[in-house]
Amino acid sequence: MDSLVTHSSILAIAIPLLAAFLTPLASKVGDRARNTVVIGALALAEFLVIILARDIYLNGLHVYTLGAAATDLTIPEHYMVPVRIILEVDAMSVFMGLITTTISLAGAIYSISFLKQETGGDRFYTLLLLLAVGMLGLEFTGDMFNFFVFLEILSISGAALAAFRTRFGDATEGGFKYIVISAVGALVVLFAVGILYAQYNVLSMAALAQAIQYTALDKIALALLVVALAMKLASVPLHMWAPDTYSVAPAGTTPMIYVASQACLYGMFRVLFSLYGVSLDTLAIGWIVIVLGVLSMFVGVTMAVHQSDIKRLMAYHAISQSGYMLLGIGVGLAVLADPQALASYGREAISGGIFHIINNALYKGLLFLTAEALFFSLGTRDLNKMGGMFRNMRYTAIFFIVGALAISGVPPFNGFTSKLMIYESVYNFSPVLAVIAMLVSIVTLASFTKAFQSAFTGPALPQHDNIREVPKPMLIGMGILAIAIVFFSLFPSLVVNTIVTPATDALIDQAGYIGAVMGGA
Amino acid sequence: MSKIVRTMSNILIPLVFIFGLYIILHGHISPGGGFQGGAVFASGVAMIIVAFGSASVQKRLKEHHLSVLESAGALIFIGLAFGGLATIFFFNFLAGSAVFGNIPPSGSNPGDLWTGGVIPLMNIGVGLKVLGGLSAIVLVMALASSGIEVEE
Amino acid sequence: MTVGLPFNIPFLAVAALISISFIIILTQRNLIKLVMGIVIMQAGVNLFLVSLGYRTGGIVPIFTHAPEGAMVLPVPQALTLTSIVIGVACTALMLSLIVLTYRHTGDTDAEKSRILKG
Amino acid sequence: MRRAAVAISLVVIIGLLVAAAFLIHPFGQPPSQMDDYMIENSQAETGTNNVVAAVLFDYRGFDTLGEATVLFTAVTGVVMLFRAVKKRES
Repeated sequence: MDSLVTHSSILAIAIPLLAAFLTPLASKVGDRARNTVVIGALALAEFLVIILARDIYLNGLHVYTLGAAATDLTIPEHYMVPVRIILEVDAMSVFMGLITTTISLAGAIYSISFLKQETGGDRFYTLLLLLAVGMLGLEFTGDMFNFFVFLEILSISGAALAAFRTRFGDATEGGFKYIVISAVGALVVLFAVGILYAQYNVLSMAALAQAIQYTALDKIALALLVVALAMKLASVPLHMWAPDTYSVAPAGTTPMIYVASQACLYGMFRVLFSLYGVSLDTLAIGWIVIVLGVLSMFVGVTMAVHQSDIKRLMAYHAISQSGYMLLGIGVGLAVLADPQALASYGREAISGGIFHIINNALYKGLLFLTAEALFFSLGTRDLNKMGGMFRNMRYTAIFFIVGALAISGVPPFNGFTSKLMIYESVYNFSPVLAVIAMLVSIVTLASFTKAFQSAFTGPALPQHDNIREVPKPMLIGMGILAIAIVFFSLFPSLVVNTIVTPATDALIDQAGYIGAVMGGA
Repeated sequence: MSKIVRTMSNILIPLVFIFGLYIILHGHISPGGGFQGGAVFASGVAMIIVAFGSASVQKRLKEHHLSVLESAGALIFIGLAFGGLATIFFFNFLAGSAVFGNIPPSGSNPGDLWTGGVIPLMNIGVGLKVLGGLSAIVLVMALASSGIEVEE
Repeated sequence: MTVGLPFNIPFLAVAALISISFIIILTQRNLIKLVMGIVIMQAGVNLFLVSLGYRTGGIVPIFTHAPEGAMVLPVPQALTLTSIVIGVACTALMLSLIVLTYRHTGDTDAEKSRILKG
Repeated sequence: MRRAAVAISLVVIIGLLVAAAFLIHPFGQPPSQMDDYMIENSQAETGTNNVVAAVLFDYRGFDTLGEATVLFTAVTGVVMLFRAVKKRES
């Protein structure tokens, strides 16, 4: 069993990859064989990430050197620089890994019924598995060039999935925008990695973090990395592609493409906290991240209010919600330098932002799935053409209520607890920001009640009376996320202590991150 | 395409394929490897498509043949990576063993094919994958731009 | 601040290539020209990665019949190979998406799908 | 407004690139502690003459696996996009 734990970090990436290579052959046997291979691989990946998480919470950071004689032989015997690729999994990466595997499993189960009417189902599932592999690889790797390779994998598989329904004009357009933005972003990341490699001749993040002296070139590399990842993250000045791509992505893939942009958010924080950490002047960079967050919150919600297409409405809300995370963790970054402020509210802000990542992934994923269920049965995404679906699609309506209440931060739900943590800590930092955050949350509540009223209650349109509930796999997919949301809402303190605080400490503790590879700590 | 182009490509195609396979197999002792050799081979397939037209090529060379070839190459590659899992993922378990295991004398040497452990086998796996994949891309895009439906 | 004007010509070429590609991406409307811009950027970044590894008077890092001399750095060459293959994959997907949009809209003008200011 | 934003961002990008071109190490003298280790030990550890193949498949083999996955994704994506699409029954 413990040998499985030592190899769990690489197996969580390699087993879905093996399943992805097997899917074309398995689909020759039959659809049922293919579905079992896909769901089995994702369930196994979820199991591996869970035992990896338990091991990390017990005895700290997990280092895995690929190709060496032993897992912790990060640096060759009497040498001072790591040569091989090292997977460095700390509490923050495994936290993101939990989100990725849960959402991928829910999305895969959700997509089973969707594929009965579409051709090309086995290629759809291969790409879905590769999207999950891309996200997991990006979160677990401790090597800058490997980060670029997995960023590229999730971009290409996400773009191909977004353009799956080729008979709709806007699907190919949404996919094209996503691939153009991702290609340019990935090339800028590669250029920044080249600059860092040119200076320090090492590619492992920990070795780079130890060697970085924040010279003029490092500032340029930091600027390029932050801009490229902000572009992938759909934070405001570069968010134009997000509504088009999220609204066209088929079945269970919309939440996965959204979690892919959250993985890029993790990538940005890994660069800011672990690669540069205290060497950069944290106040200025912290304020830049805060401004990005506030802009995303504000513009996201104002654009969302008058949307008529239900998935575009949710896409703009997704942008505004990721603004919350940028705000929370930006405040933490701004006060990273002085320990007194960090202890009083900085740590609280970061754990609020991190807790908001998982909450948002769960209820935003659920809302996207309910919107797709409405599209599946009604054939339209336009809110004006819906109405009175409460009687016909009872379960979808209940899931929509759970998601809508959670996103607008209504007290018992998990959205409220993480937003509360962000409000409290941001208030100490600067009250204006907290007030803006609360305003945005109220507008979110308003726009979701409007959406619920026009979709579910209200007069039943005549042509919709024969609509029946969505098939069972879609309900199971939505059910997984709904149960997770309810669990998170009932035991917030338990969740925060077991998952979120270790992730916050791991993100802040740069010395531990470097020591695990360079043998210092 | 015209008769001259067809006869010339008939003569050239075996040479291009052999050269592509040569680059794949000698990847660990001379410049080249899986990707470069696969690309050379795929350029041969592209030459066939240009010379004989994508419609006639699709009658003989179906797309799912190429996807099986590609999956097989990928499975060889990740299988070899899994092979070293006894010690660690991607461990070169054949270096120094019986198969492909000779260790070349350090410094400049004439280069012996029977060296490199897992690397030549991985080269072959990646070569098959790139060969199948790039030919599939060229074939499908040629069919798509000429408006012929791709047979599933 | 080692500023070597005559020695850094390759890096200036890289700066020129990437600036040209950004100009194309931000101003061009036609989708195919946009993809050409991205291909130029790929070429620029690949040139940058390769020229990082050059050692003056270095020889090919292969020991078969290797002449005397210090060897050029091998890692940037491996990174460039990976980057080239990724560039091919990206370009293939972008071009096939353009073929599909062309089937729907009948032209490749990006008037309707404004990429950056949508 | 859009032209101004494009112009400003272009000037900033070109400025960053030219500054990087000047600040980087002179063309022929890169720092090379990681690469020297690979040049000296690749024959002994991996048994190959071609150091680039050793780097590609043994020292940084995971990159090559990731990159083979990228090519596999692109091929699956392209073939999926051009599949024959049959109409939905419902």
